[in-house]
Amino acid sequence: MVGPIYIIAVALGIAFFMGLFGKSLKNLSEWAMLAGLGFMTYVSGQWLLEFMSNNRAVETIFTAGFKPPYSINLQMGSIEAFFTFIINVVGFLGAMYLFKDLKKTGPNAMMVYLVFIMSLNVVVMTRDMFNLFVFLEVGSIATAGLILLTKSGEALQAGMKYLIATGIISGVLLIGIIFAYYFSGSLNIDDLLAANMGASKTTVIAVFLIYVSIILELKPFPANGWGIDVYTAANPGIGALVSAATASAGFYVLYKLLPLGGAEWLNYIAVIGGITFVGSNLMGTKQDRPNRLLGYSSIGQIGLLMMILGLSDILGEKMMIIAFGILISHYAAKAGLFWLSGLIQAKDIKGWAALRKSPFLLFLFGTFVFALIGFPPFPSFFGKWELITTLAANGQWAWMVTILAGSFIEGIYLFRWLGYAIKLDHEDLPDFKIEWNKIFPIWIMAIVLYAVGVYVTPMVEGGMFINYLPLMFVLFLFAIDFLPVYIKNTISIGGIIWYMFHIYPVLEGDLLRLIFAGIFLVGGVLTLMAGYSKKGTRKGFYPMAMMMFAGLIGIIEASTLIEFFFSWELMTAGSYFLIIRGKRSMPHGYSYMLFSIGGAYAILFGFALAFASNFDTSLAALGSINLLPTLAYTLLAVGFMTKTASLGLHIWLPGAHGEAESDVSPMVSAILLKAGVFGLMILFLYMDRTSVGATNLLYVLGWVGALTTLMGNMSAAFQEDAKRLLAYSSVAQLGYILFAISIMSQLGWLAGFTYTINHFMFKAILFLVVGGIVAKLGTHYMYEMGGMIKKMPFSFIAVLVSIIVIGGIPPLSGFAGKWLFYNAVIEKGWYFQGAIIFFAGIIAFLYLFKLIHSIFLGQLKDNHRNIKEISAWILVPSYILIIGIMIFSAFPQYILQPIGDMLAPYFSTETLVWEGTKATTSLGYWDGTTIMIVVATAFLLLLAWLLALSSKTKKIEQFNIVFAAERPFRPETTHVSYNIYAGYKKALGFLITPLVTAFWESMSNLVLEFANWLRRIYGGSMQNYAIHVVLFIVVFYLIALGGL
Amino acid sequence: MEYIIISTGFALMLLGLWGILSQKNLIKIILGFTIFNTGINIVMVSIGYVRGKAAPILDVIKPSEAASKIVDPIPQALVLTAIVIGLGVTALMLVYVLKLHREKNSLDINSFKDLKW
Amino acid sequence: MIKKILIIGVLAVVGLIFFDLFNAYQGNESLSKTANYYAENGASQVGAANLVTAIVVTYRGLDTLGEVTILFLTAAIISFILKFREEDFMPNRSVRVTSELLDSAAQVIVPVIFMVGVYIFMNGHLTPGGGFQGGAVIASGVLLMIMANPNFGVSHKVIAVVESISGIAFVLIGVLGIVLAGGFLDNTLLPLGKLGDLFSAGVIPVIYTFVGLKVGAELSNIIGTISHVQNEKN
Amino acid sequence: MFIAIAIVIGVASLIGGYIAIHHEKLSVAVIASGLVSLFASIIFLLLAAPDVAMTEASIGSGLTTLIFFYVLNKIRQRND
Repeated sequence: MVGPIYIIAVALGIAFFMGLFGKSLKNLSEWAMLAGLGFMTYVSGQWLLEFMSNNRAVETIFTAGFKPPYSINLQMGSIEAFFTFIINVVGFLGAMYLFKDLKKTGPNAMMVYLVFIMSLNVVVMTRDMFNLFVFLEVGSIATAGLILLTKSGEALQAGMKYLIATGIISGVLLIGIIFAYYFSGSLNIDDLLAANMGASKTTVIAVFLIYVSIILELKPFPANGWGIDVYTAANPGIGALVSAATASAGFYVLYKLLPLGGAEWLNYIAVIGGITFVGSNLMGTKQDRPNRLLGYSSIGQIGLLMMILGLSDILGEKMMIIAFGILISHYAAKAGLFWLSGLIQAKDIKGWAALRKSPFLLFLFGTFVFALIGFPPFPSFFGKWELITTLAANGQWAWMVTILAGSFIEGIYLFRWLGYAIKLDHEDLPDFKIEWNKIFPIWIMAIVLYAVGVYVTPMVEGGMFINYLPLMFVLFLFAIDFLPVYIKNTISIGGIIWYMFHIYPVLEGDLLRLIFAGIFLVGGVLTLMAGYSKKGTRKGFYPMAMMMFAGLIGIIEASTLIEFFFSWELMTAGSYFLIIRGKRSMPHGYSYMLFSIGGAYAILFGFALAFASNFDTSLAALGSINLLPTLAYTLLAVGFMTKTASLGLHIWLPGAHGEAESDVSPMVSAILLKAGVFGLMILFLYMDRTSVGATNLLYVLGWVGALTTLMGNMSAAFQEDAKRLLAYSSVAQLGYILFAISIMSQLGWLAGFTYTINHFMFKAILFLVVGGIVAKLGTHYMYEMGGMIKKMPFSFIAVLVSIIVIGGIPPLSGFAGKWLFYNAVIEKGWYFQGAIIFFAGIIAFLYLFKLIHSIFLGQLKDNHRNIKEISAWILVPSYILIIGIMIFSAFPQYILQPIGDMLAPYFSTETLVWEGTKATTSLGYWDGTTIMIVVATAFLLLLAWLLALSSKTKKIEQFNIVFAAERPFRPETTHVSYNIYAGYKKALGFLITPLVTAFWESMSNLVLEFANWLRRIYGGSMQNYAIHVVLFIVVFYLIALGGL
Repeated sequence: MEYIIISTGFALMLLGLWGILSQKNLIKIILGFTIFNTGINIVMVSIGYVRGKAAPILDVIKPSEAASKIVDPIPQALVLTAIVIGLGVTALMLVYVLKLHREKNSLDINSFKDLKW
Repeated sequence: MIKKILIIGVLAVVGLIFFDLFNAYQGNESLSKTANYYAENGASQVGAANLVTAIVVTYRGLDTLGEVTILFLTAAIISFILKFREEDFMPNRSVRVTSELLDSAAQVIVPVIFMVGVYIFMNGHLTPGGGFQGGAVIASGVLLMIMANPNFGVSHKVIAVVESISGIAFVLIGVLGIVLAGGFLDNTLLPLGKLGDLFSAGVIPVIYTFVGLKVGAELSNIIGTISHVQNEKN
Repeated sequence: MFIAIAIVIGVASLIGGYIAIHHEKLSVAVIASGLVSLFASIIFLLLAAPDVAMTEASIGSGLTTLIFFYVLNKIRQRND
């Protein structure tokens, strides 16, 4: 074992030695620096390994041969080993990254760099207060020097601000240290901690001064303008170091000194951390400069960590894993992001669209963003999960809200940024060179994130159940992403089919899950089949699609809360990437993500309450929530409803589904939305529905469902865009389902199931076929279509069948749904809502007619004369689904009867009775098979008659009669179906004024305006920043010690 | 006496802070820092003062009775370090000012507000 | 104006903090426990008559290493900020005509100043003063030379070599302490000798000599860099 | 006796500090700040800290002041 002291000796030795190199050996300097950093990494790494593998005692290093407190001692324990290791790793990788910049500036810069990393090591290891001060100073001076690797006026100003602020802070620290010495007679940190200076009114002032200066070093909001400017102006390579290494060291110092003042001070630290977390992220929302944005985000993350330290009394032994998860994610992601920023060198986050030139870089960027927000499988996901659940277990609601609010705000700007990178139209994408020495460190950080994520999984309660198998498949698809579509498509379908066989025995006997698994997996196979019609490689599609399906099936399989949430987030991430693939999807993907994050946090809050109720990690915990049950139910319902796009939370859906690629639309519409339904069903089945809160909630949800249906159908009727029409139709259909299951009776649920299955089938058909047509014709607008019946007869039949199902017309299964539905409504007595739904049902005919009429009937457009039928790869899955519809329509009992039996134990009265093919309720009976036979016979007779007549019909060729001499100013006005329901629109249009959209828009404007107003504190004056620092001290003093 | 001196130290610190926070000229601000640091040093040395005791140098004082005859040497050792650190920081700040002056031909602190928001 | 009032208000509260500190300060009647230990054992353990030196170089030697590092850093940063180049030190650019009197006076006085500097750090363990003070004195000698003759070529190379070698020596002595004695920067590498002798106090005089040389070189480096920086034409 | 000296030196250093911060001429201000350091080193002597006094005198009032002057000089040269 190499002693930790050699970190100092070797680093300084090399730094001093560089002065001897002179001109001839100048080129050796950079290699000497790398060697030094490598050695430091090795030393700390071997200690880390030692502590991880052997249970050995903390190593103390005595300098000068005397025991503390009489001499300075260093300490190397597992935590010190961890911190020095991560500091040295980022130091080493950062040196690689900055290799050319350092070389250009010369050996002096390398000395500074080496000494900088060394000083952070000592800051972590030292157990002497004044020694800590000295090496903090070494670190700040080195930082002030490294800022000037960028030779710009901005960097100079930033450096000066930094020097002024740290000058004041270190003065305060020095006074604190000397008084701490005066009170305790020692400078040794362990002695100081034992001196209990927080207890006495006279000695507490030293505690205050030390705390306030260490906290200020961590750049608390709002006294941090000087720190932000460093991030903004310095070379991003240096930003990475400050963000990853300095902040980690500073965080550890705070941790080390945490017991200095006693429990009361923890509250202050937590509050400051919370304010920093929320405030700094809020600032980020108005930020366009990438480095500055990263600066705000860094400070926000450190605020979160500070808060965790402050809450350490509450978090108990969980604090370690929480802080570890969040710290390591921040560390790796922030370093990676800063390094990426250095590669791209864009002045504006919009310039990151250049990343698209390299899919790998885009992958890295996505990884870092998702890791920061706390998506699985990154360590921050587990950290946040433990944090929220532990806080819930202690009843710390306010802290939970703070954390989730801050995280959400962070999501606002990070996902805007990611969206720009993926999709933004940018005329001249800046060129950037990819050098291996810059890419390599970024890759390492991404790998760290994944590896540590997997590593910590089993450390979290319930985490060992998480199934990484599907994720491995996703990873595999990433690896083969260069292959052509048909290979990847076959592999993906094969994977899903294999998983079906794998999962069937697991779910056998659990009908609820079996049905949804069927929807997800069969739906997956069928929608993927359409992918064979695509050419090329379709980069990135398959891993993301499989990620979504992995998440979906994970939800089904989940037996614990964390598994469910893990899969839920996985599904969200995958579907986000699918949705944003559409040509004009950037804003829609963004709003989808924001609603999803908001919903996920609502779910997280609800799950945390469930867990905290009786420390049960299994999903069954939802059944025994006794902490704020009404709030928990509401949050969970709202969370799931962000996915079902219920009224108020629906505004993302039309754009997201409408603009998505033709085979993505059916995936996200027919399949993905059902995840929300599944969530709601699970919730409703588990929750105590006799409680007042639950009853009220269900009543409200019933209304929400009814109104969603009305709004969805009306909006659909007034659409000109075929895919958006279908999207609104989805909103409406999900409204039916929500309404039906809110009834909470066997009939209602049967109706809900019928609608779920129907919607899955017909919406998949419609989106597949209409999407195919839209792609074929190159327009979304129905008034630019027409007469397709002759060109695309198979498509026509598919759409016709689907429309019959939606319309609830016998003999198809839509009628079964409606019949059950109205039975349930009447049984429950929700007449008003029922009336609304009935009315909405009539409106549905309007849009259905519009859809089929304007696409397939009427005049064929001139430019469509050579159009052929859409690809067989789209028609085949559609027709398989049609067969499914036919079977379900003719023999509903094979599915509905078992469902009814399954539901029986949950609902007191069994109201639907089956006799063979006949279902009876108190209100009447219905026999699917008989209806089918009757209608089919009638249909066949009619058809025969028509065919007999057809010989007498005379065929007339179509003439172009639209224009005689000139083109109309707005060609769409000549199409019969354009604005076909103008009259209705006049009468009822007010009902669908986009109030909800306006509401969310004004909300987001409010937040942004507030941020804009607030950020005026960062006016750029270095003196004002110094005043902020002093003001921070003063206010903290007045609150903590001034009795204010 | 030590009370008077420590008060002087605090007063110098306040004076220095006033200079840092109120002056517009960058050189003046750095002067404020040197005065602030001087004040800190005075406070620190006062902390180690023991009334009526001699400097911690054992030329006349015998090692055996040193404990009762000398002032506390630790704060002095710390101040020694602090003074040198102060010099380093001051020199660095001055060079920064030199460069800043070249950038904008001004020493006014308010002409360096390029970075904001 | 409002800002000034704000600042005064803020400083008034800072004054309150200082008042708290002042109230907490009760003077000292006796030494703290750590200081007491040094007073009782410093002479026998370290062998330096000047206890401040004993603390600075031995007990808190790591601080001193950090301190030397700070000056080292500052010198390195200043030279790369000011785009220091070797050519700037070539004595071929006459900036100012200096008086011959000052020049010749400097030639007499500078060696004396150097001697004083060396004396101060060699005797750091016995009398007040030590590496830092001695180094500062040497630097002031260099300064005088530059003032007397702006074209005086402070050879950067010489300074760099002195700086490097003394720095490495400091670190090496520290490491030798681990190998041969009780720990990093252990003083008992060399015999402690008799209290009060020039050659006593273990490695303290050696370390202080290197510190003095290093500090002198670093400060000269800083001064030299600043004084030779050329005004860019723009 | 010591108390009287302490008061006189203390007041002198405060006046010096005030001049350093408020005098319009930068050179005067720098000299005043050097004086503050010099007074401080006397204070250190009063506090039985000859080591600190020496350091403060040579570094605080000596070298620091000189560096200030060098920088002022460079700035002035440029302004000319």
